[in-house]
Amino acid sequence: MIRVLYFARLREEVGTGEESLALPAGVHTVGALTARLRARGERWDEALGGRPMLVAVNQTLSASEGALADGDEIAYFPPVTGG
Amino acid sequence: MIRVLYFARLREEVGTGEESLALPAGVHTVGALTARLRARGERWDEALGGRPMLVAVNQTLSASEGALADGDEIAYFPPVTGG
Amino acid sequence: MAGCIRVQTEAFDPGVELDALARGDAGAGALVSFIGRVRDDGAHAPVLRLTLEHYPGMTEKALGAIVEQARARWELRDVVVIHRVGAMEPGEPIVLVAVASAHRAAAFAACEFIIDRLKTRAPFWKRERTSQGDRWVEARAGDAQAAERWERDAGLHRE
Amino acid sequence: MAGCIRVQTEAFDPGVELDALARGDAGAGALVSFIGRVRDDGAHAPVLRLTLEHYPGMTEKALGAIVEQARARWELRDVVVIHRVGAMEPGEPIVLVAVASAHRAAAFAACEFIIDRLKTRAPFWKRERTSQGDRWVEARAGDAQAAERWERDAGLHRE
Repeated sequence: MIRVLYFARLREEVGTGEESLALPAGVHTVGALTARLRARGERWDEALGGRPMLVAVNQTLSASEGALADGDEIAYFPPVTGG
Repeated sequence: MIRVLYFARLREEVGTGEESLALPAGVHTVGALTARLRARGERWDEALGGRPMLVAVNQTLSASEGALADGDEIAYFPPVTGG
Repeated sequence: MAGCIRVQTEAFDPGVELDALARGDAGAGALVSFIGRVRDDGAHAPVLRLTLEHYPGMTEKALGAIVEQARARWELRDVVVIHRVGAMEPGEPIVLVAVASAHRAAAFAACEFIIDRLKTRAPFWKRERTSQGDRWVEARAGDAQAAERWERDAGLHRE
Repeated sequence: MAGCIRVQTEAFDPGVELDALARGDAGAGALVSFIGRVRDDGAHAPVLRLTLEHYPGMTEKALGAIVEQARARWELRDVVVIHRVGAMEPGEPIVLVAVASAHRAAAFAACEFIIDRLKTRAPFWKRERTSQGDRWVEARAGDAQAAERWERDAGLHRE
Protein backbone atom coordinates (compact mmCIF):
# COMPACT_ATOMS: atom_id res chain seq x y z
CA MET A 1 0.00 0.00 0.00
CA ILE A 2 1.05 3.61 -0.58
CA ARG A 3 -0.41 6.75 0.98
CA VAL A 4 -1.20 9.64 -1.35
CA LEU A 5 -1.80 13.15 -0.01
CA TYR A 6 -3.13 16.28 -1.73
CA PHE A 7 -2.78 19.80 -0.41
CA ALA A 8 -4.25 23.27 -0.88
CA ARG A 9 -5.73 23.97 -4.34
CA LEU A 10 -5.00 20.39 -5.48
CA ARG A 11 -6.84 18.96 -2.48
CA GLU A 12 -9.89 21.01 -3.38
CA GLU A 13 -9.67 20.08 -7.04
CA VAL A 14 -9.37 16.32 -6.60
CA GLY A 15 -11.90 16.43 -3.76
CA THR A 16 -9.85 14.51 -1.20
CA GLY A 17 -6.90 15.15 1.09
CA GLU A 18 -5.65 11.62 1.50
CA GLU A 19 -6.09 8.11 0.21
CA SER A 20 -4.40 4.73 0.53
CA LEU A 21 -3.98 2.44 -2.44
CA ALA A 22 -1.95 -0.50 -3.61
CA LEU A 23 1.07 0.57 -5.64
CA PRO A 24 -0.22 -0.27 -9.14
CA ALA A 25 1.66 -2.96 -11.01
CA GLY A 26 4.27 -1.45 -13.31
CA VAL A 27 4.38 1.86 -11.42
CA HIS A 28 7.91 2.45 -10.15
CA THR A 29 8.29 6.24 -10.42
CA VAL A 30 6.49 9.42 -9.41
CA GLY A 31 5.79 10.20 -13.05
CA ALA A 32 4.16 6.80 -13.63
CA LEU A 33 1.94 7.23 -10.57
CA THR A 34 0.90 10.71 -11.70
CA ALA A 35 -0.07 9.31 -15.12
CA ARG A 36 -2.22 6.63 -13.46
CA LEU A 37 -3.96 9.19 -11.25
CA ARG A 38 -4.62 11.53 -14.21
CA ALA A 39 -6.22 8.62 -16.07
CA ARG A 40 -8.96 8.50 -13.42
CA GLY A 41 -10.96 11.13 -15.27
CA GLU A 42 -11.16 14.73 -16.37
CA ARG A 43 -11.10 16.22 -12.88
CA TRP A 44 -7.91 14.31 -12.01
CA ASP A 45 -6.32 15.01 -15.34
CA GLU A 46 -6.85 18.74 -14.94
CA ALA A 47 -5.82 18.88 -11.30
CA LEU A 48 -2.56 16.96 -11.76
CA GLY A 49 -1.68 18.20 -15.23
CA GLY A 50 -1.01 21.52 -16.83
CA ARG A 51 -0.21 23.90 -14.01
CA PRO A 52 3.07 23.83 -12.02
CA MET A 53 2.95 21.19 -9.29
CA LEU A 54 5.36 19.76 -6.73
CA VAL A 55 5.61 16.16 -5.53
CA ALA A 56 7.17 14.92 -2.32
CA VAL A 57 8.07 11.30 -1.61
CA ASN A 58 8.34 10.50 2.08
CA GLN A 59 8.28 14.22 2.80
CA THR A 60 11.17 15.11 0.51
CA LEU A 61 10.68 16.97 -2.80
CA SER A 62 11.06 14.58 -5.71
CA ALA A 63 11.44 14.80 -9.48
CA SER A 64 9.09 12.79 -11.68
CA GLU A 65 11.89 10.22 -12.14
CA GLY A 66 11.93 9.63 -8.37
CA ALA A 67 11.53 5.95 -7.45
CA LEU A 68 8.49 4.64 -5.57
CA ALA A 69 8.17 1.58 -3.36
CA ASP A 70 5.48 -0.05 -1.30
CA GLY A 71 4.89 1.85 1.96
CA ASP A 72 5.83 5.25 0.53
CA GLU A 73 3.98 8.49 1.31
CA ILE A 74 3.51 10.57 -1.85
CA ALA A 75 2.19 14.14 -1.69
CA TYR A 76 0.95 16.35 -4.53
CA PHE A 77 0.71 20.10 -4.04
CA PRO A 78 0.94 23.47 -5.81
CA PRO A 79 4.09 25.62 -5.63
CA VAL A 80 4.45 26.73 -2.02
CA THR A 81 3.51 30.23 -0.84
CA GLY A 82 4.58 30.41 2.81
CA GLY A 83 6.84 32.93 4.47
CA MET B 1 37.87 82.16 13.74
CA ILE B 2 37.58 78.43 13.12
CA ARG B 3 36.63 75.72 15.58
CA VAL B 4 38.78 72.58 15.64
CA LEU B 5 37.56 69.39 17.33
CA TYR B 6 39.43 66.18 18.19
CA PHE B 7 37.78 62.87 19.02
CA ALA B 8 38.59 59.52 20.61
CA ARG B 9 42.24 58.45 20.42
CA LEU B 10 43.22 61.72 18.70
CA ARG B 11 41.61 63.76 21.47
CA GLU B 12 43.68 61.90 24.04
CA GLU B 13 46.87 62.23 22.02
CA VAL B 14 46.68 65.98 21.37
CA GLY B 15 45.41 66.54 24.91
CA THR B 16 42.35 68.63 24.01
CA GLY B 17 38.89 68.07 22.61
CA GLU B 18 38.26 71.49 21.15
CA GLU B 19 39.92 74.79 20.38
CA SER B 20 39.13 78.01 18.54
CA LEU B 21 41.72 79.77 16.47
CA ALA B 22 42.05 82.32 13.69
CA LEU B 23 42.26 80.67 10.28
CA PRO B 24 46.01 81.05 9.67
CA ALA B 25 47.02 83.25 6.74
CA GLY B 26 47.62 81.16 3.62
CA VAL B 27 45.60 78.18 4.92
CA HIS B 28 42.76 77.47 2.51
CA THR B 29 42.47 73.67 2.64
CA VAL B 30 42.13 70.85 5.17
CA GLY B 31 45.57 69.60 4.19
CA ALA B 32 47.18 72.98 4.83
CA LEU B 33 45.54 73.25 8.25
CA THR B 34 46.69 69.74 9.17
CA ALA B 35 50.27 70.67 8.22
CA ARG B 36 50.11 73.78 10.46
CA LEU B 37 48.78 71.77 13.39
CA ARG B 38 51.44 69.07 12.96
CA ALA B 39 54.11 71.78 13.03
CA ARG B 40 53.14 72.58 16.64
CA GLY B 41 55.46 69.88 17.93
CA GLU B 42 56.19 66.20 18.17
CA ARG B 43 52.97 65.25 19.96
CA TRP B 44 50.86 66.97 17.29
CA ASP B 45 52.95 65.63 14.46
CA GLU B 46 52.50 62.07 15.69
CA ALA B 47 48.80 62.38 16.50
CA LEU B 48 47.82 63.90 13.14
CA GLY B 49 50.35 62.07 10.93
CA GLY B 50 51.10 58.49 10.12
CA ARG B 51 48.03 56.51 11.13
CA PRO B 52 44.74 56.57 9.18
CA MET B 53 42.65 59.61 10.14
CA LEU B 54 39.40 61.18 9.00
CA VAL B 55 38.56 64.88 8.76
CA ALA B 56 35.11 66.46 8.69
CA VAL B 57 34.40 70.05 7.69
CA ASN B 58 31.12 71.38 9.05
CA GLN B 59 30.16 67.82 10.00
CA THR B 60 30.69 66.31 6.56
CA LEU B 61 33.65 64.05 5.73
CA SER B 62 36.25 65.91 3.69
CA ALA B 63 39.32 65.07 1.64
CA SER B 64 42.55 66.93 2.38
CA GLU B 65 41.87 69.13 -0.67
CA GLY B 66 38.61 70.29 0.94
CA ALA B 67 38.32 74.10 1.13
CA LEU B 68 38.27 75.95 4.46
CA ALA B 69 36.76 79.35 5.29
CA ASP B 70 36.38 81.52 8.35
CA GLY B 71 33.67 80.17 10.65
CA ASP B 72 34.17 76.53 9.70
CA GLU B 73 34.08 73.65 12.17
CA ILE B 74 36.86 71.16 11.44
CA ALA B 75 37.03 67.79 13.23
CA TYR B 76 39.89 65.28 13.33
CA PHE B 77 39.23 61.71 14.33
CA PRO B 78 40.36 58.09 13.84
CA PRO B 79 38.48 55.69 11.52
CA VAL B 80 35.06 55.14 13.07
CA THR B 81 34.16 51.98 14.98
CA GLY B 82 30.46 52.24 15.77
CA GLY B 83 27.66 49.82 15.00
CA MET C 1 22.39 21.60 16.53
CA ALA C 2 19.52 22.38 14.18
CA GLY C 3 18.45 25.57 15.92
CA CYS C 4 14.93 26.18 17.12
CA ILE C 5 12.14 25.50 14.61
CA ARG C 6 8.50 26.01 15.52
CA VAL C 7 5.34 25.64 13.42
CA GLN C 8 2.38 26.88 15.42
CA THR C 9 -1.15 28.27 15.28
CA GLU C 10 -0.52 30.71 18.14
CA ALA C 11 0.65 34.25 17.53
CA PHE C 12 4.24 34.97 18.57
CA ASP C 13 6.15 38.03 19.69
CA PRO C 14 9.24 38.65 17.50
CA GLY C 15 10.76 40.85 20.23
CA VAL C 16 10.68 38.06 22.79
CA GLU C 17 12.27 35.65 20.32
CA LEU C 18 15.02 38.09 19.36
CA ASP C 19 15.76 38.79 23.00
CA ALA C 20 16.25 35.06 23.60
CA LEU C 21 18.42 34.55 20.49
CA ALA C 22 22.02 33.69 21.42
CA ARG C 23 21.34 35.14 24.85
CA GLY C 24 24.42 35.00 27.02
CA ASP C 25 26.66 34.17 24.04
CA ALA C 26 29.35 36.83 24.24
CA GLY C 27 30.59 36.04 20.73
CA ALA C 28 27.25 36.62 19.01
CA GLY C 29 27.64 40.29 18.09
CA ALA C 30 25.44 40.35 14.99
CA LEU C 31 21.75 39.44 14.88
CA VAL C 32 19.76 39.64 11.65
CA SER C 33 16.06 38.93 11.50
CA PHE C 34 13.36 38.72 8.87
CA ILE C 35 9.73 39.16 9.87
CA GLY C 36 6.99 38.51 7.33
CA ARG C 37 3.65 40.10 8.10
CA VAL C 38 0.23 39.39 6.61
CA ARG C 39 0.29 41.81 3.73
CA ASP C 40 -2.25 43.52 1.62
CA ASP C 41 -0.55 44.13 -1.71
CA GLY C 42 -3.32 46.34 -3.00
CA ALA C 43 -3.60 44.26 -6.17
CA HIS C 44 -6.93 42.67 -5.23
CA ALA C 45 -9.80 43.43 -2.86
CA PRO C 46 -8.59 44.19 0.69
CA VAL C 47 -7.41 41.10 2.56
CA LEU C 48 -9.62 40.45 5.58
CA ARG C 49 -7.98 37.26 6.79
CA LEU C 50 -5.21 34.88 5.78
CA THR C 51 -5.24 31.13 6.34
CA LEU C 52 -2.05 29.09 6.14
CA GLU C 53 -2.31 25.41 5.26
CA HIS C 54 0.74 23.20 5.65
CA TYR C 55 1.94 19.60 5.40
CA PRO C 56 2.52 18.49 8.99
CA GLY C 57 5.68 16.47 9.30
CA MET C 58 7.21 17.56 6.03
CA THR C 59 7.09 21.20 7.13
CA GLU C 60 9.38 20.60 10.10
CA LYS C 61 11.61 18.32 8.02
CA ALA C 62 11.96 20.89 5.23
CA LEU C 63 12.71 23.73 7.66
CA GLY C 64 15.23 21.56 9.50
CA ALA C 65 17.03 20.78 6.25
CA ILE C 66 17.15 24.46 5.26
CA VAL C 67 18.60 25.45 8.64
CA GLU C 68 21.19 22.66 8.39
CA GLN C 69 22.23 23.92 4.95
CA ALA C 70 22.65 27.43 6.35
CA ARG C 71 24.73 26.15 9.25
CA ALA C 72 26.95 24.20 6.85
CA ARG C 73 27.50 27.33 4.77
CA TRP C 74 28.05 30.03 7.42
CA GLU C 75 29.34 30.13 10.98
CA LEU C 76 26.17 30.67 12.95
CA ARG C 77 25.82 30.84 16.72
CA ASP C 78 22.04 30.55 16.89
CA VAL C 79 19.06 30.25 14.54
CA VAL C 80 15.33 30.45 15.15
CA VAL C 81 12.59 29.87 12.57
CA ILE C 82 8.95 30.30 13.60
CA HIS C 83 6.10 29.92 11.14
CA ARG C 84 2.44 30.30 11.91
CA VAL C 85 -0.30 28.15 10.39
CA GLY C 86 -4.07 28.51 10.53
CA ALA C 87 -5.96 31.79 10.46
CA MET C 88 -4.42 35.22 11.00
CA GLU C 89 -5.27 38.89 10.59
CA PRO C 90 -3.65 41.55 8.39
CA GLY C 91 -0.53 42.97 10.03
CA GLU C 92 0.17 39.91 12.20
CA PRO C 93 3.59 38.26 11.90
CA ILE C 94 3.48 35.05 9.85
CA VAL C 95 7.14 34.12 9.96
CA LEU C 96 10.30 34.97 11.82
CA VAL C 97 13.78 33.96 10.72
CA ALA C 98 16.49 35.16 13.08
CA VAL C 99 20.19 34.38 12.92
CA ALA C 100 23.06 35.20 15.26
CA SER C 101 26.70 35.20 14.20
CA ALA C 102 29.97 36.78 15.18
CA HIS C 103 29.90 38.81 11.96
CA ARG C 104 27.11 40.61 10.21
CA ALA C 105 27.89 39.51 6.64
CA ALA C 106 27.30 35.87 7.63
CA ALA C 107 24.14 36.76 9.58
CA PHE C 108 22.65 38.72 6.66
CA ALA C 109 23.46 36.04 4.09
CA ALA C 110 22.20 33.15 6.22
CA CYS C 111 18.95 34.91 7.15
CA GLU C 112 18.17 35.77 3.52
CA PHE C 113 19.15 32.26 2.39
CA ILE C 114 16.77 30.65 4.91
CA ILE C 115 13.76 32.79 3.98
CA ASP C 116 14.48 32.42 0.24
CA ARG C 117 14.59 28.62 0.51
CA LEU C 118 11.58 28.54 2.85
CA LYS C 119 9.60 30.43 0.20
CA THR C 120 10.21 27.74 -2.41
CA ARG C 121 10.78 24.50 -0.45
CA ALA C 122 8.68 24.53 2.73
CA PRO C 123 5.12 23.21 2.23
CA PHE C 124 2.94 26.15 3.26
CA TRP C 125 0.06 27.56 1.22
CA LYS C 126 -1.68 30.89 1.75
CA ARG C 127 -5.39 31.42 1.23
CA GLU C 128 -6.71 34.97 1.35
CA ARG C 129 -10.21 35.98 2.32
CA THR C 130 -11.41 39.23 0.77
CA SER C 131 -14.82 40.84 0.46
CA GLN C 132 -14.96 39.20 -2.97
CA GLY C 133 -14.39 35.68 -1.66
CA ASP C 134 -11.47 33.35 -0.99
CA ARG C 135 -8.52 32.70 -3.23
CA TRP C 136 -5.29 30.71 -3.10
CA VAL C 137 -2.26 32.99 -3.31
CA GLU C 138 -0.19 32.25 -6.42
CA ALA C 139 3.53 31.57 -6.15
CA ARG C 140 5.73 34.44 -7.31
CA ALA C 141 8.27 33.88 -10.07
CA GLY C 142 10.62 36.16 -8.11
CA ASP C 143 10.71 33.65 -5.25
CA ALA C 144 12.04 30.91 -7.49
CA GLN C 145 14.68 33.28 -8.87
CA ALA C 146 15.72 34.37 -5.38
CA ALA C 147 16.14 30.74 -4.32
CA GLU C 148 18.10 29.84 -7.47
CA ARG C 149 20.58 32.60 -6.78
CA TRP C 150 21.90 30.60 -3.80
CA GLU C 151 22.72 27.67 -6.08
CA ARG C 152 24.70 29.93 -8.42
CA ASP C 153 26.44 31.66 -5.52
CA ALA C 154 27.35 28.42 -3.75
CA GLY C 155 31.06 29.10 -4.06
CA LEU C 156 30.96 32.82 -3.39
CA HIS C 157 29.02 32.84 -0.15
CA ARG C 158 31.00 30.19 1.66
CA GLU C 159 32.87 31.95 4.46
CA MET D 1 10.65 61.35 5.32
CA ALA D 2 14.02 60.52 6.80
CA GLY D 3 12.77 57.74 9.07
CA CYS D 4 13.37 57.68 12.79
CA ILE D 5 16.97 58.22 13.93
CA ARG D 6 17.90 58.18 17.60
CA VAL D 7 21.27 58.53 19.31
CA GLN D 8 20.85 57.91 23.01
CA THR D 9 22.56 56.86 26.23
CA GLU D 10 19.53 54.87 27.44
CA ALA D 11 19.16 51.18 26.68
CA PHE D 12 16.44 50.30 24.15
CA ASP D 13 14.28 47.27 23.50
CA PRO D 14 14.62 46.03 19.90
CA GLY D 15 11.31 44.15 20.20
CA VAL D 16 9.38 47.32 21.03
CA GLU D 17 10.98 49.15 18.11
CA LEU D 18 10.26 46.33 15.65
CA ASP D 19 6.68 46.16 16.82
CA ALA D 20 6.26 49.87 16.07
CA LEU D 21 7.97 49.68 12.65
CA ALA D 22 5.50 50.31 9.82
CA ARG D 23 2.70 49.50 12.26
CA GLY D 24 -0.69 49.71 10.56
CA ASP D 25 0.92 49.83 7.10
CA ALA D 26 -0.80 46.98 5.26
CA GLY D 27 1.73 47.10 2.42
CA ALA D 28 4.78 46.57 4.62
CA GLY D 29 5.03 42.78 4.44
CA ALA D 30 8.80 42.44 4.90
CA LEU D 31 10.78 43.66 7.90
CA VAL D 32 14.53 43.13 8.17
CA SER D 33 16.53 44.15 11.22
CA PHE D 34 20.14 44.20 12.29
CA ILE D 35 20.99 44.28 15.99
CA GLY D 36 24.58 44.77 17.08
CA ARG D 37 25.40 43.64 20.61
CA VAL D 38 28.40 44.43 22.76
CA ARG D 39 30.65 41.59 21.74
CA ASP D 40 33.57 39.79 23.25
CA ASP D 41 35.58 38.53 20.32
CA GLY D 42 37.83 36.40 22.50
CA ALA D 43 40.94 37.96 20.93
CA HIS D 44 41.86 40.00 24.01
CA ALA D 45 41.12 39.89 27.74
CA PRO D 46 37.35 39.61 28.45
CA VAL D 47 35.46 42.84 27.79
CA LEU D 48 33.95 44.16 31.02
CA ARG D 49 32.39 47.32 29.63
CA LEU D 50 32.18 49.25 26.39
CA THR D 51 32.05 53.03 26.07
CA LEU D 52 30.88 54.70 22.87
CA GLU D 53 32.11 58.22 22.13
CA HIS D 54 30.49 60.15 19.30
CA TYR D 55 30.49 63.56 17.58
CA PRO D 56 27.17 65.15 18.57
CA GLY D 57 25.54 66.88 15.63
CA MET D 58 27.58 65.15 12.96
CA THR D 59 26.33 61.76 14.15
CA GLU D 60 22.68 62.59 13.45
CA LYS D 61 23.63 64.30 10.18
CA ALA D 62 25.65 61.29 8.97
CA LEU D 63 22.92 58.81 9.90
CA GLY D 64 20.29 60.99 8.23
CA ALA D 65 22.32 61.09 5.02
CA ILE D 66 22.78 57.30 5.03
CA VAL D 67 19.04 56.71 5.51
CA GLU D 68 18.27 59.17 2.70
CA GLN D 69 20.65 57.29 0.40
CA ALA D 70 18.90 54.02 1.23
CA ARG D 71 15.48 55.56 0.57
CA ALA D 72 16.67 56.87 -2.80
CA ARG D 73 17.92 53.42 -3.74
CA TRP D 74 15.10 51.13 -2.56
CA GLU D 75 11.36 51.47 -1.99
CA LEU D 76 11.14 51.55 1.77
CA ARG D 77 8.02 52.01 3.86
CA ASP D 78 9.72 52.68 7.19
CA VAL D 79 13.23 52.88 8.63
CA VAL D 80 14.50 53.13 12.19
CA VAL D 81 18.12 53.55 13.28
CA ILE D 82 18.93 53.64 16.99
CA HIS D 83 22.50 53.89 18.26
CA ARG D 84 23.58 53.98 21.86
CA VAL D 85 26.42 56.14 23.19
CA GLY D 86 28.08 56.15 26.59
CA ALA D 87 28.76 53.10 28.74
CA MET D 88 27.22 49.68 28.20
CA GLU D 89 27.68 46.08 29.34
CA PRO D 90 28.54 42.94 27.32
CA GLY D 91 25.45 41.53 25.58
CA GLU D 92 23.53 44.81 25.51
CA PRO D 93 22.29 46.05 22.11
CA ILE D 94 24.41 48.91 20.75
CA VAL D 95 22.64 49.50 17.48
CA LEU D 96 19.39 48.63 15.73
CA VAL D 97 18.78 49.13 12.02
CA ALA D 98 15.29 48.07 10.96
CA VAL D 99 13.71 48.47 7.54
CA ALA D 100 10.20 47.76 6.28
CA SER D 101 9.37 47.25 2.61
CA ALA D 102 6.77 45.54 0.48
CA HIS D 103 9.44 43.05 -0.65
CA ARG D 104 12.13 41.26 1.26
CA ALA D 105 14.96 41.71 -1.27
CA ALA D 106 14.73 45.50 -0.87
CA ALA D 107 14.48 45.23 2.93
CA PHE D 108 17.56 42.98 3.18
CA ALA D 109 19.64 45.13 0.83
CA ALA D 110 18.68 48.43 2.48
CA CYS D 111 19.29 47.15 6.01
CA GLU D 112 22.74 45.80 5.14
CA PHE D 113 23.58 48.99 3.20
CA ILE D 114 22.69 51.18 6.19
CA ILE D 115 24.76 49.22 8.71
CA ASP D 116 27.70 48.91 6.28
CA ARG D 117 27.77 52.69 5.71
CA LEU D 118 27.20 53.42 9.40
CA LYS D 119 30.28 51.34 10.20
CA THR D 120 32.50 53.52 8.00
CA ARG D 121 30.83 56.96 7.92
CA ALA D 122 29.09 57.63 11.23
CA PRO D 123 31.36 59.19 13.88
CA PHE D 124 31.26 56.66 16.74
CA TRP D 125 34.29 55.23 18.52
CA LYS D 126 34.35 52.20 20.79
CA ARG D 127 36.53 51.95 23.88
CA GLU D 128 36.74 48.60 25.65
CA ARG D 129 37.50 48.09 29.29
CA THR D 130 39.12 44.77 30.14
CA SER D 131 40.87 43.47 33.22
CA GLN D 132 44.09 44.54 31.50
CA GLY D 133 43.00 48.15 31.04
CA ASP D 134 41.23 50.29 28.46
CA ARG D 135 41.82 50.28 24.73
CA TRP D 136 40.32 51.96 21.67
CA VAL D 137 38.84 49.41 19.30
CA GLU D 138 40.62 49.45 15.93
CA ALA D 139 38.65 49.83 12.70
CA ARG D 140 38.34 46.59 10.71
CA ALA D 141 39.55 46.45 7.11
CA GLY D 142 36.49 44.29 6.34
CA ASP D 143 34.20 47.19 7.20
CA ALA D 144 35.77 49.42 4.55
CA GLN D 145 35.46 46.61 2.00
CA ALA D 146 31.81 46.00 2.91
CA ALA D 147 31.03 49.68 2.44
CA GLU D 148 32.89 49.88 -0.87
CA ARG D 149 30.82 47.04 -2.26
CA TRP D 150 27.78 49.34 -2.35
CA GLU D 151 29.65 51.80 -4.60
CA ARG D 152 30.53 48.99 -7.03
CA ASP D 153 27.01 47.59 -6.93
CA ALA D 154 25.30 50.95 -7.44
CA GLY D 155 23.76 49.85 -10.70
CA LEU D 156 22.87 46.32 -9.70
CA HIS D 157 21.00 47.01 -6.47
CA ARG D 158 18.73 49.72 -7.77
CA GLU D 159 15.25 48.26 -7.82
